[in-house]
Amino acid sequence: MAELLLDVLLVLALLSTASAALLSRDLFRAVVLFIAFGLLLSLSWVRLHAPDLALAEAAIGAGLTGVLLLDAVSHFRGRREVE
Amino acid sequence: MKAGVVTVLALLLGGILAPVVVAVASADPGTSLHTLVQTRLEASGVEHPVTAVLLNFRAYDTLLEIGVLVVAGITGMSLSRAGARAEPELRSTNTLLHALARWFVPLMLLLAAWLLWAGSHRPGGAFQAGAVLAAAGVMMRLTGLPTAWIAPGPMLRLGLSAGFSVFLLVAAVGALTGRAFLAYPPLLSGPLILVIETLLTLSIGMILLGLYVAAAQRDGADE
Amino acid sequence: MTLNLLVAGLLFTPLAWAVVSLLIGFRAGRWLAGAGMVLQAGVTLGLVWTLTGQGGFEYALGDWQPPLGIGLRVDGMALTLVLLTTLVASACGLHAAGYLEADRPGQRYFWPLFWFLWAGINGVWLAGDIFNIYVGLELVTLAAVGLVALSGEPPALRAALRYLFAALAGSLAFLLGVALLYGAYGTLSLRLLAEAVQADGTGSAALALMFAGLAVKTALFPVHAWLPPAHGIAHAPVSALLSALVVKASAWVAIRLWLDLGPVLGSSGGAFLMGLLGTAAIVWGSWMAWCQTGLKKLVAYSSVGQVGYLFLLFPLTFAVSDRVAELATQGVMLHLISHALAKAALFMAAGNLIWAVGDGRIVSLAGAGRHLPLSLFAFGLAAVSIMGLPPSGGFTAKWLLLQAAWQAGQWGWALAVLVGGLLAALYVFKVFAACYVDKASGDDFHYPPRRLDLMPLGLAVMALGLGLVAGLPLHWMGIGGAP
Amino acid sequence: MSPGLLYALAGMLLFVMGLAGFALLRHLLRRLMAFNLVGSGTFLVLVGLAQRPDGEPDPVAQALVLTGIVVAIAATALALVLMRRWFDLTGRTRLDGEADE
Repeated sequence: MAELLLDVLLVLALLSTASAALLSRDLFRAVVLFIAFGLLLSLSWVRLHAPDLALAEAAIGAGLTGVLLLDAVSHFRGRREVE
Repeated sequence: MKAGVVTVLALLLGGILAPVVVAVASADPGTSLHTLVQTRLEASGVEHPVTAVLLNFRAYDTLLEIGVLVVAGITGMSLSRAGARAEPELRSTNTLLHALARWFVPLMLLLAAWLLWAGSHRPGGAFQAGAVLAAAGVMMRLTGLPTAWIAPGPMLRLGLSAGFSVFLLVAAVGALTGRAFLAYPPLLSGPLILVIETLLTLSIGMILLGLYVAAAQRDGADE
Repeated sequence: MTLNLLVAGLLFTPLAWAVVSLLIGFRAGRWLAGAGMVLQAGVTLGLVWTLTGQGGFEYALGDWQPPLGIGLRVDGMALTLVLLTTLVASACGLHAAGYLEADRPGQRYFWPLFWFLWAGINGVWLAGDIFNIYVGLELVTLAAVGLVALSGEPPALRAALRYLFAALAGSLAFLLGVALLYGAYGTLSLRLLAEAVQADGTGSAALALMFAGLAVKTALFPVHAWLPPAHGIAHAPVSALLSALVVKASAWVAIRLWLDLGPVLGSSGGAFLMGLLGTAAIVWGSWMAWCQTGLKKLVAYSSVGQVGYLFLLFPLTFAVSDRVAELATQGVMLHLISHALAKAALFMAAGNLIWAVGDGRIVSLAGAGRHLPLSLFAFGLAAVSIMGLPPSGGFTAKWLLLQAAWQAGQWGWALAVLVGGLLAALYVFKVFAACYVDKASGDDFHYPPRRLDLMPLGLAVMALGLGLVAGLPLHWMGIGGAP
Repeated sequence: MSPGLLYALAGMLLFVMGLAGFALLRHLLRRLMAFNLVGSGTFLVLVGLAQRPDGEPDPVAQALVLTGIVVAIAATALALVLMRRWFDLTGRTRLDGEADE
């Protein structure tokens, strides 16, 4: 029962960070939320008995993608966007 | 207007898919690949089932997938033209980061090696290790440690294709010795998989790092 | 033993050539490419020879039989497409060797991407495993995007990004379908799935998701908008590859899935919808082609229209007699082949014309009729097949489709085929009319190397002659897979 | 409800959400994130549905998703290179708003 509760909470956290990342007005904030989503997803893989995927998600999905995205945000911020 | 239409369509799609997902979850497929993997695990040369699937049973998928990575790396290189190499603005002057990097980079290299080694009998493997390698490279780059070897050039081209090439050669040797394409020699599959994984780790790390560097380069408008 | 070597050679050559040509430059890559094409041709012919001798077979990679391992389905249809690829990709490669400037900075990356694309396309033709299809399609997509972006100019980047986004969304829809099928039936092998599937909503929903994804990747109306910029902006030989082979790869996956799983999981409503979208594509693509002012954009929109014919397969093979289904399958496959030959020829001929007049607008072609008769001749021959006039392969394909529609009593599709031919004639004549306008002012033509005319001419002649020898490919395609 | 089904349903929702975001968002970086959400959702469905009610994990599904993750990072990194170059040359972070030519 406690396990199921944990799963439900994790799923809710996944969905809310994902929607927040999509809806956030601030790009930097969206990227940070996206990285948080990756970490939560990594936890979900642990819950699904998939430690390989948890490792890969943490390293690739959250870690590397996060660095790439953050780097891109600062790059886009560096110069004024032409609307 | 558009947002409304998309929302309605999304709800509709979700409404159709939800019962399908429930139905699939309750269905019982006659065959289970899981037991098949277990029974053949011994013949695969590794003890960890996921690694056995990735590098032996379904090695063709993995070969093509590394091809996808190499293609991404090639395109990244083709777009980062010569010129802007070591950009000062990329380096952070944060001293804390510097101090951290001195400890972190060797630690990450160790972690990558451990992940690679672990892959044969427990969770871990070339992809995770390669990603950690790339992250170590990103950190080196951010803190201004020497990273000239990652600039587009013969070294990078060789490095990013090395893992793929060795994988492909092993695959071809299988066919040349009378077995199928991608079949390992019976007794050598364990060591060969380890060799392939080691080179794949290096190549994956280099490709991911190379793409990061390629993205970070700029020219044209500034020059 | 020989079989192992042939299949291995087919898979190994393009991948190995991709890696080696990454290490050498563009110029050396040309010589290497020549050798690779010869090797690939030899292996292909060997496989076709085996096929006619002993029939098709399933090839277990790594000696692991499906469902544990990945099987390749080496049957008549797949091998005919491999042969088509060897022909068209070789022609495009040889054209590119002379067409692309060797000294531009990014050019050394052309050959590796070219060979990876070739490898991916062959992989998709032969794939017998639905997840392997996904990986193969991704390899094709990323290599194609890389080739579109090769020039690095803003319009190319824009087209490449649009293409990448559309293709990735399509792949993921496909992959979700794979996830549902794997969850429901516990296997990824297409052959085993065809035996296992039962008629229920689950399988149909999975199939619908996969078709939706494939429709995006094939640029079926109304999700075609990414195609014209990507095919219009790329270098001519690259455009030729994309239109002739890359969109066909995803279309082929749809065809194969439909032929295998459609009889159980399909529905007449779904089949009708696909046919309707195909018809809309024929009309809209051809009309938009006629509206274009740029030569390559016109040829690219023509692809949007021509792809539409492939989707007539769906209504003409569902719940009809075996004879009708056979005619329709033959017609669609023959159309796929003749369009690949003709469209590659059109793009390469268009590239030569643009090289000569120095810009890509159709009005600039004035006087080309006098100065570049050979390129224009190739363009015309290929256009005959596009319009579907005898004796071209396009004609025979349409004739088969008309017969199928007639015998099935589904008149609407026959009308679509006929209207498509008329509209094609309109946009083809638009080009010719522009070429034979006499130009008063001086002649500033830059003659492209003569040998560049050979590739489009060769393919155009093949497209034209295909109708006369259609029996041979149709015979090959009739040879089934595993006994 | 088994955990597998729970995560599969969550994955399905992520797929739909991401697709909607993909259709509505115009900023290139946001579209890329939406694409990654669609991918993550698909992976959850794949692994969640392959898990049997007894909780046994399926190594094949995990291997497929690992392949999928690597393909996704390749595509993401490539898209970032393309969009950063596009931004450098044009100063724009979205594609629409002008004709194709």
